[in-house]
Parts: sequence; C-alpha cells; structure tokens
Amino acid sequence: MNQTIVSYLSELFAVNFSPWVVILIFFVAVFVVVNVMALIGGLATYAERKISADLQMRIGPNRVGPYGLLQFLADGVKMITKEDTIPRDADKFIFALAPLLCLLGVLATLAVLPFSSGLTLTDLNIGIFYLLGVSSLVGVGIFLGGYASNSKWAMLGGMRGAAQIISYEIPVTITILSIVLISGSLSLNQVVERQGAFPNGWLLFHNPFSFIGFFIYFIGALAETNRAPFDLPEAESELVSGYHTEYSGMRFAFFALAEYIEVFVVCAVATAFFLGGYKIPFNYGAGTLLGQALQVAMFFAKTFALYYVVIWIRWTLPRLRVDHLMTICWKYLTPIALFNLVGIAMWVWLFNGRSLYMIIKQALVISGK
Amino acid sequence: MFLNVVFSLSALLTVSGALMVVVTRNLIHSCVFLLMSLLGIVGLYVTLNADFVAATQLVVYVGGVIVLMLFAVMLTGGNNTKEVLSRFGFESLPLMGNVKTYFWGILSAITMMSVAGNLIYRVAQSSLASVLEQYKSSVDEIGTKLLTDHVLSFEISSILLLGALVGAAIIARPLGSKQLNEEK
Amino acid sequence: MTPPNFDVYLPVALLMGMAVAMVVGALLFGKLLRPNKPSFLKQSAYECGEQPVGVAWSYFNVRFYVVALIFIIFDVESALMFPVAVVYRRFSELGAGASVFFSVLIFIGVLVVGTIYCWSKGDLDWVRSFTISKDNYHQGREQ
Amino acid sequence: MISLSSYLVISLFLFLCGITVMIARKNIIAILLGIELILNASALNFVAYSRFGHNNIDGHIMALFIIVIAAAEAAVGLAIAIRYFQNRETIHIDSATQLQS
Repeated sequence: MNQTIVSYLSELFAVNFSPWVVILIFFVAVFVVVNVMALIGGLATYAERKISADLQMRIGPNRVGPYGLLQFLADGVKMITKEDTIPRDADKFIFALAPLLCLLGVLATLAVLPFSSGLTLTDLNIGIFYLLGVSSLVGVGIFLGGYASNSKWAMLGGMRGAAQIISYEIPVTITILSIVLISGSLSLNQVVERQGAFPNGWLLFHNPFSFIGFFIYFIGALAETNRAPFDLPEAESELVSGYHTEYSGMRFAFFALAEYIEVFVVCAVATAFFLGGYKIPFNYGAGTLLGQALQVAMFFAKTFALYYVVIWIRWTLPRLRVDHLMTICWKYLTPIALFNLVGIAMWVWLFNGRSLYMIIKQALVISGK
Repeated sequence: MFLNVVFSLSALLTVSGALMVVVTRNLIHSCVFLLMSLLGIVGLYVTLNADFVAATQLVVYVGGVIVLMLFAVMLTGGNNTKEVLSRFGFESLPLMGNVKTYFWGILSAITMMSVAGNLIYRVAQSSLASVLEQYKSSVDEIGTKLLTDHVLSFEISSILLLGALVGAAIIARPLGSKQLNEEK
Repeated sequence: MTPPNFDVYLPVALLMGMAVAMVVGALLFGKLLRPNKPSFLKQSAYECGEQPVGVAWSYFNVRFYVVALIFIIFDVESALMFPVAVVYRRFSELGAGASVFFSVLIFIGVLVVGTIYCWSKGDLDWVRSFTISKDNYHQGREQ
Repeated sequence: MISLSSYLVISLFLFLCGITVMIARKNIIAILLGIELILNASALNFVAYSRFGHNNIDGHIMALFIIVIAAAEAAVGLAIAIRYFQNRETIHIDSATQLQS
C-alpha cells in the first residue's frame, strides 16, 4: 500500500500520530530534504570547480575554509548582497516569476525520490509520471526568463533553451516508458524493489534494449538540464550566458541552484531506474534504522558517482552546434528509443519479463538435470 | 481537513487564473495566467482522486500546450500587436461591437445562466455524494480499461495524432523548403 | 465521510510552499542588505556596450514551432502509453501477451509512419536545406 | 462541505471565462486560449461526475481523451495562426474577411 515517511515511522515506532503531529513530521522531513538539496546544490558548484581543476592539472578553490569547502557559502553571501537590477523595459511580473517557476519545478520532484525503502517522502503511484510533468515546468520557466528580460540575447537563448529541453524530453519519456513496461509500476519505490542488489539484478543488464536505454536516458537527461556538450542556451561565447543574461544577484542564484538540483534529481532517477537504487546486498538490516541508513548511503553513493560522470563529461567534450544538437535528438535518439520500446515490449511478451540472467540460469538448471 | 484546504486553494487558483486570462491585454501574460489556471485544475483533479488525469494534465497541458502557445505568440508578432480601439474608444475594456451584438450577447447569457443554474440547483438537491474511499491509484484500472473496453478509441487516437502531426507539419512548414526545390 | 489518507500529497504541497517561501524570503531578506541605487545606464538591456536598438522581438524561424509540435504529439502518445505500460506485464503473464503487444505495436507504428513522413519532407532538420537562393524564396512567397 | 455542485460551479465559471475570451479578444491565439479553457471545463465535469457518481473510471478515460484531442487541436490551430501571420503580417481577426460575400 502507499507508504509515506510518516506511515513508515508510525509503523516503526508502533504509534499512530494525530493529524497535527503528522503535518509537523512532514514539515520537518521536507525542511531537512530541501536543506540537504540546497547543500548538495552548493557543494556541486564546489565539486565542479574542484574536479574541473583536477582534470586541467590545477588546484581548484582552496582559500575559503578547509580545502575551499566553504566556497559556495561565500558565493551565496555574495549573491544575497549583490544588487539585482531589473532592466528598464523588462516585463516586471514575469521577470520575477521565471526563477520561481524553475525552482518550483525542481523542488516539487524531490517528493518522489526513493532515498530508501522507508524514508521516501511520499511513494505516489504515479511517481515517475508526476516527476516528468513537474520537471516540464522548468522549460516554461526558462522560456519566460528569456522572454521577460527583453534583450535580444536573452530572448534567443530562452527560445533555444526551451526548444532543446522539450525536444530532449521525448527520448527520456520513451525510455522511462520502456522501463515501466518491464517493472510494471510507475512508483519509483516499486521499480527499485523489483531490482536486485547485485549488478545481475539491475535493470541495466536486464536485457540488451534496456542497456541501450540507459545511455539514451543519460544523454537526454544531460541535454534536458542544459549541461555538458548540450549547454548551448547559456553558451558564454555566443549568447552571453543565454536566458539569464539580465538576471543578477539572488535571482541568478535561483536559476543556478535549480539547474544543479535538477542534475542531482536526474542522476537519482537514473540510479533508481537502472542501477538498482538503494538496494543493499543480502537486504542487511532491512527493518532497523541502520538498514535504512545503509540504503540511503548506497543511494547517495550511486547518485554521486553519476554526478561525477556528468561533471567529467562537461570538461572533456566540446559544445555541439544547434543543428547537430537537434539532429542527434530527432534523427538518432528518438528512433532508437522507439526501437527500444518495441524491443522491450517483445522481450516482455516472449520471455514473460524474465531478465537475461534468469533465462540463462534456468536454461542451465534445466540442462543440468 | 487537508482535503478542504487543497480544494479551496486550487479552486482559488483556477478561478483567479481564468479571470485574469479574460482581463489582461498582454498575450504572454494571458498565457501565464492560463498556466496558473491549469495548475489549479491539477489540484482539483487531485481532490477528485483522479491522480493519473492530474499527472496527464500536468505533462500534456503545462509541459506541452502552454509551451506551444508561447512559441506561437513569439512567432506571430510577439507582444507588440496593438489591439484595435473599439468604436467608443473603450481601449481598456476588451468588449467591442455595436448595440445588436450587446443585445444578443446579454440574451444568450441569460438563457445560458438559467439553464446552468437550474442544473446545478437540481444537482445540489440530489446530494449525489459517495464515500471517498482510501487513496487508491487509478493507473491500473485505466490501463486495463484502455486495453480491454476502449481498445478501439486507443487505436483511433493514434490515427488522430497522426493526422494532427502531418497536417500541422504541412501547414507550418516554411515556404522555401524541399518540395519547393523539387518543383524547380 | 471518512477522510481519505490525503497525506500522500502533503509533501508535494509543502515542497511547493517551501519553494515559494525560499524565493520570496531570499528576495525580501536580500532587499534589506542590498544596495539599491538604480541608474539609467545600469538598467539598460545588455547589448555589448552599445545602445539597445529597437524591440527585442525579431522574426523567429518556424522550425521552433515544428519542434514543439512534434514534441507535443509524442508527449500525448507517451501519456496514453503509460497506463498500458503499467498493465502490460500483467496481461502478458495472463496469456494475453500477443494481443497487447500488437495493439501497442499498431499504436506506435502509426506514429512512426508520421515521423518518417516528417523526416522525408525535411521537417526534422534544423537548418532548412538552403539550396534555394534569395530571389526564389520571395518568388515562393508570391505563390 | 465539498459536493458535486461546487465542482460544477467552478467548471461553469471556467466555461464562461472561455466564452468571454473567445468573444472579446481580437487575436487568433487569444481565441485558442479560450478554447483551451472550455475544454478544461468539460474535462473537469467528467472527472467530477465520475468521482461523485459511484466512482467508475470511465470519466477519467473521457477526460484523458479530451486532453489528447485538445492538444492535437491546439497544435493544428496554432499552425494555421502562424501560416496566417506569414501571409498577412498580422493575426488580427478582423483582417480575415476574404470568405465574406
């Protein structure tokens, strides 16, 4: 049945809470998750500069705090105290609304992320579909940000950003559709429960189509968060940092924070769907809080590994031209994603949804007799 | 208790969004207010225990139709299209037209309101209300219904989408494209 | 009327409220700390130091719209496919795998035909094949 | 107490707003916005009746197909508006008078 964090805690401590206590617990849980995400967003900027420095044989920020760890706090303070000017002929109402839409779209997706079997904020039955819908708000926010600042660069950057985000949403949606086909449920917790802890149980190696699907999802997710080789809308060289040209101070910080948290969310969905999420081997300590802590640690370890790959890709691959960007999406990713979908439908039909490993094992067992 | 809070909040969002769509002059603002109204309708669907329809509305309308509208506004003259002043110079009021249109407008408004009011009054009397049972997801039921009872409409909707895709692509295709060269 | 356990959606509402509070709070808190000396030059739109000329809107190419169009058609298709994908495995285990697979195949196949048409007519490539010269472009418009 | 009539009042208000936008605005895209409002009002009615009338799922499926058709309609309508702008340099509704006798 549907388990939220409150019903898990009441189950654990065997006490059912009155409605007001439920709201209090939820408020504390949401407050903790948002702060952890803001911290991760901040540390991501630090990690990005440190890793890029490492890749380019130089030392990243190490002045502020031990090894430069408090660098992002320094940036935050600077952002707050910096004057944010609104251009004279900008559209005041939408200028203020755009960063709010972006942040709303990204923070609302945190409700369904499967941190561990019990500690998920809420295990919606339409988990991944809700996540896709809410993250499409970011595309609208970026377009409005570009339009509202009423300067040629921002408007062109906003149009290109929105066009890129919505066109790369198609391969991502079709790949997620094919994974839902295998796991038979939309809620992220159920998808993770159906995978095994060891790589043979992961959906990544379930069948060759889902193996290709992982890479399509990863490329699409990179493009959807405007990162790595696809960061054309905010390309410094051509569009003078694209849609957030006119933003300064705190409003610009919201756009950057939303982008970094969205990269984390995208990597979290990739681990939940393809890399076996929070499953730990032998289901060690399933009922106790220790087991939950281990599961959360496993989930964060896998997500940070993917985050490292995202940052690593950014500093190795050159930026794509606009038409190459669109050709890759429409002429390569979407057809392969559709082919994967039909392939996985046929696989589930013919082999009754068993993974490659299971089929080989059963074949060996039968031949062994 | 939480149901009433969510219902009143999303109803307020829907109603104020729809009202602002009528009132604003600026096209982009009316698109943004339509977006606000659609988010309110997502909240209403949630209170009606229709979680999959709410998610579909979020994905298709908020993520697709609003972006389409915004692109279309940018492609057709952006925001600087000047609205024609009405004969009596009511530039601020969006209402226009001569006495005849106002007369027929008010007449049809009265008949519509009386029919709708009558219907709502009778519904309020009939107190058609069933118990809202525990939260259960509708995705599985919709899936089985789609594949068993409504398979025909499921397949026909793909043909509808094909027609919309090809038709709109032909209409929106810029003039100097490939087949123009073939004719040369 | 037993209250349904709506606390499933409570985190979503709280997260959205937290996002709004974060934005409004940071801006209001910042307003106290921030210097606010708007000057005419500071508020002009950025144009590499030049004086901004004319309105920012310019004639955008139609290909932006064609991309959004193809997106929404595929988006609607995947929205319809999600409930089918959820029950697909159950149907195939019950033995109705063949009928479900072919209905899904038809549903996707019809749209793949549409995509192939758009591909062949050159709607998917971002830069129109500009083999045409300037004059027959205008000549094309008089048609 | 939330009952069926409260949902009907909201969808009636949406319907009226949609009609007012369609009548009062002189811009093709604003009229399409009005059409979207009207389609949403009808979808809301279907889901409200399916919830308050014995909880069958057909109301949800009808609302789903309304959303599908509204998306397809908006796509084609906006394509026509863009092509109209290419030919007439304006999308003001009063300039579309070729078909009049």
